Amino acid sequence: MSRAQAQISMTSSPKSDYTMAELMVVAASREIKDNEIVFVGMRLPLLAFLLAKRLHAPSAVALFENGVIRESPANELLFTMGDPPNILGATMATSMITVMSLLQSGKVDVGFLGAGEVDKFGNLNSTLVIKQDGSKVRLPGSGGAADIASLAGRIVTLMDHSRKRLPERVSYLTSPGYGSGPNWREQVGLVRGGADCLITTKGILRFDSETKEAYLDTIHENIDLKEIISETGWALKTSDNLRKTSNPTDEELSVVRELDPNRFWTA
Amino acid sequence: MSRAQAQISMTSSPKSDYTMAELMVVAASREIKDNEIVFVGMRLPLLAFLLAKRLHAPSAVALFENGVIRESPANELLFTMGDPPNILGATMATSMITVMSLLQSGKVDVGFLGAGEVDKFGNLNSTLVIKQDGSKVRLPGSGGAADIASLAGRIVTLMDHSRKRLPERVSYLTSPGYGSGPNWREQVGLVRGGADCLITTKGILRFDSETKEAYLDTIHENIDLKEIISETGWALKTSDNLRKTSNPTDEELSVVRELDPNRFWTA
Amino acid sequence: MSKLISMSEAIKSFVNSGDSLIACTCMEQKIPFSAGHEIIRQGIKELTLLCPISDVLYDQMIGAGCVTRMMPAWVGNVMMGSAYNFRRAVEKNIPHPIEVIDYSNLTMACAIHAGAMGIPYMPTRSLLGSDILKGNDSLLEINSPFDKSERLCAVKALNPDVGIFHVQRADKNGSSHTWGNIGITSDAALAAKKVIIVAEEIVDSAVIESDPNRTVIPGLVVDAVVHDPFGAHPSPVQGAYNRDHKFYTDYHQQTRERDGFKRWLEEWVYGVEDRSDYCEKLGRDCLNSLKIKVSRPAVATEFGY
Amino acid sequence: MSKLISMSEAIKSFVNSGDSLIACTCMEQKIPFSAGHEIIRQGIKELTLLCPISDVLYDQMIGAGCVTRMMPAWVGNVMMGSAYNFRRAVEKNIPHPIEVIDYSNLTMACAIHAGAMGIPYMPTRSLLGSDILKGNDSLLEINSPFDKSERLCAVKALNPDVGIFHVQRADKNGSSHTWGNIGITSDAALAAKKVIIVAEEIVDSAVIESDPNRTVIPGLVVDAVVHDPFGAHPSPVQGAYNRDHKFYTDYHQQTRERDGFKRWLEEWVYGVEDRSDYCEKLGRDCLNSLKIKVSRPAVATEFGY
Repeated sequence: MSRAQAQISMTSSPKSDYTMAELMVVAASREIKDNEIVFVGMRLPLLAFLLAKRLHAPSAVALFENGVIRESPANELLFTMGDPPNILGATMATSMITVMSLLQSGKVDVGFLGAGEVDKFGNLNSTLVIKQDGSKVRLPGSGGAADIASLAGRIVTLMDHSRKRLPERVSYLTSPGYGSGPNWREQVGLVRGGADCLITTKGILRFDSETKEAYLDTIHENIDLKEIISETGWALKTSDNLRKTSNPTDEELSVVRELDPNRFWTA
Repeated sequence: MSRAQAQISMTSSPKSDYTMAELMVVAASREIKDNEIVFVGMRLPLLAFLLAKRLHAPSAVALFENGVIRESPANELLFTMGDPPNILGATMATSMITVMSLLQSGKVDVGFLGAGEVDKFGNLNSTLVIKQDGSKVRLPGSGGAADIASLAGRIVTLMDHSRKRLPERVSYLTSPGYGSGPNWREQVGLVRGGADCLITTKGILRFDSETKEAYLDTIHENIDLKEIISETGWALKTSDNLRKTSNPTDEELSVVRELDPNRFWTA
Repeated sequence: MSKLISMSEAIKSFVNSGDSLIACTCMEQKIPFSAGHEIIRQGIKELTLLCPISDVLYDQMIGAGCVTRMMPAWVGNVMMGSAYNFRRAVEKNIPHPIEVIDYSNLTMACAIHAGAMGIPYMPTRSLLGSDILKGNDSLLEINSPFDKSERLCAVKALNPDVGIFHVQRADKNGSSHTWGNIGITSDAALAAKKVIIVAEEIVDSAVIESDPNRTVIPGLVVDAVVHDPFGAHPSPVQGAYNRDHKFYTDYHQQTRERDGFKRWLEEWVYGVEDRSDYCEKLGRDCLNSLKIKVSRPAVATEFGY
Repeated sequence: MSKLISMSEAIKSFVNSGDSLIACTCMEQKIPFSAGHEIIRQGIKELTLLCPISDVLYDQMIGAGCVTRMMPAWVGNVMMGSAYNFRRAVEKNIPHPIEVIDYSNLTMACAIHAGAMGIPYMPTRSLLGSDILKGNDSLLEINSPFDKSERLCAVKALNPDVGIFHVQRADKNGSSHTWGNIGITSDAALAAKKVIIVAEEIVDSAVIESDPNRTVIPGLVVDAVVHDPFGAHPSPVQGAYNRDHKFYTDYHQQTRERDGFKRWLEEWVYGVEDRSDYCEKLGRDCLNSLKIKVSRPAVATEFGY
């Protein structure tokens, strides 16, 4: 739902034959467990959901904020969640408030988001960016992102990795992660959830269970640790057990390419 | 919806060829204006609605609390609002809360109710009657009556006329009329509505615009004023212009009998 | 994923003594009588029953001694008036005392709507000044936070332990098409902690998915699916069979006294094993007389692209 | 009662400068572009536009100078990203400044739900801690009256002056069947003070009444019915025509700069008289290419008795 997802960098990693977008789709798909109820966004998260469903989470169910619930995948690539192929064969096409009710009552395991900015505590900005010269960039806004970030069991975010997109603190907090750190969610009254994973074009960040701060958990092939650190707007900590991000398998790649044959989303 | 309506006395007035129930249906139908949105109950009020629609209110619309909206009448006599003939040909069959939303937002002009007791200020009891010996009679409860009485533009009630059914003050206030008198509705926070008309087996009572007290407006054929007064649980006032209730016309009677051919409701 | 099991298994697995239960959410249509009768046969006790309008199913469960608390807007025999077991329990503690917490239709609908939405309460403009509000701790008078002079009734959310829903067709995963009266079915299925679907017909998922706007209950909230044709008798199921008015009038006459109800219960509940046995007892003529006489299909609706 | 009038009459009679308007209630499907374009042609100004997700219709109205206030959850080009007129208005006051009051999808849905229900607000558990809540006077932090420790966001009811809804079929009185994406359509039609229905097809009431569960908007809340086939183009209408992806990508490219947008507006809005003229300009080949290719009718549903 966020334009940020459209801006994911289109560079492919030089030594392998997959694009960065494909890697991100694969990494995102691995965050979905079987039987989970998933609040799916468009673009890469949708492909990740479809991939997971095909390979390791056949009984995962997709919820879309327009009111659509799908157990079986659509037969065509979607450009919006309102495309007719996303209705045909859906399990249920109901009101937005009904689907949001499932979210609000804690039935959604995981939600996927993009954003203009994400900060150290996993807060997202999809509303307004104030640049250093004081000028503003108006982003499209929350859509359902702030609701999903408030109410889903956990949040996976997909982002382009750059210093200006990953500030220490978002200039506008659209979608709550851990706010200012431990216990913030409880203090403001949020009943569950929080940022679980941040998949960028350079690595995968996770959140420390105590400090709630994002740390680097895996690093993508051919990405330099120093580069990641310099392209992050705060002093990024790394896992004691920092590893390479597992490469996509041939099977994963072939499904992704079947899902997006013209690389509209995964170029 | 109220069992009280089932207890309407089955005596027919001796000198004419219509039953008291038929007279009440006719009187109730005259309370419906064309184009009005009517919250219809079962039994006599439903017949009244159908009669009005046939004769003078062709564009009146019926709402039923089970979620049904009808512009055209059902093809068969209904025993409950959930009977399949009440769905076939309905304009809309939706959720209870949607129909109740129309009510709550002020779109319903008039609601029809019955009750176990009705008092001087038009309050209804359909919940619990405490008899003089202290024993209790449990009635079925509000159903939608308390909501309709709270939220419709005006209320027409149909009742058997007897001293025990018309006490000065209901022993349990299920559905608000004018509470304890002028300004009570505003004081408790009700935003509109109130009792407009009480059609009994002896006459038609209306409510004084200032005192909010019920007074006798018309008296049915062959009913004695003293009898009405002695069968009313408070000192019943009468209109300065007390008249006879207009008799049903032949046309009205013939439609009522077409609607309820076996006199299930209008015996 | 198939959740298809027998009624007896479904009740054994998902309904426990002490539970709160919601089951008459379409009001006078599609009442899950076959499930209620199995609850009686299994001797489940101390239930709390919720509803807007209960036609006689809840009366039967009260008379059978399954119920200690009612949270209704209306309990009776819709066509005939009183529900005698309900009255005997409240007026004379027969077979034992029950507590009654009264609601109105809208406030019950709001309680279940709030439960479905995952919020602690819903505000309404109804019941201000009513004794129903005064007698129910789950209804509170509040002021609007946006205009303190505006008075409202806050209705506390209800999330019943179990919801039982009779539908025209469901797939094995529980995704259900139902039409005709809907009442509060959609919200109740989301609000309930466990959901049992009783279906006239079990269909392939492709049938459900051919018309996703007809789906009222999604499989993801369903725990068990029971195939019980005629399971709603004597209540009607739109497009399948009509209301058995005579059964309701007979019930009314036969249950005026406690002994008559006991005989009724022996005959129609304890005396039959399950719904198929009950249908046999009803007889083919009766079933045929209730089946729809004239076909009136919905106009075609195109989902292609 | 026939409420059937032309689009030009409908907009003239029921939309005034200064009104608040809700129009994209199905999100990416069934967007009433033909109505929005007529609003632009009639020079209606100072509108407040509400929506959960606005695909590019609102962007066009902003660029044409019709809008002074936005109350959205999301404004953009769903497939491509930015809505450039929206950005120019907010970032550079072009063509004039607009006020933006941000919502999320759920809080906008709640505001319209409360408006539909006739209550002053709805509580939600969303947006606690979000800057959206801090910047919007219609979102207040409150505590639950049933448990003071429970924090909630109270969302004030919205009742827009006008709602415009594109549907597959309606009768002349405005009772409408619509399917596919529903979004917040049902609530918005109840919440709006005036309702304009734009229908692909005008049908006899018997068609609507053959499937009352398919009715999403009842005629009793409708003021005008407009017959405007292809009125939702370039957005899709389930079962009628598909999304014109190319039209959206072209719009995105052509409207990056203000001048490009002005040319677009001249060509597609000012340069055509009405939707039928617009369709002629699109051309038969384009229309045919968008029409559905494969029929996938909903399974039959029986309403008889």
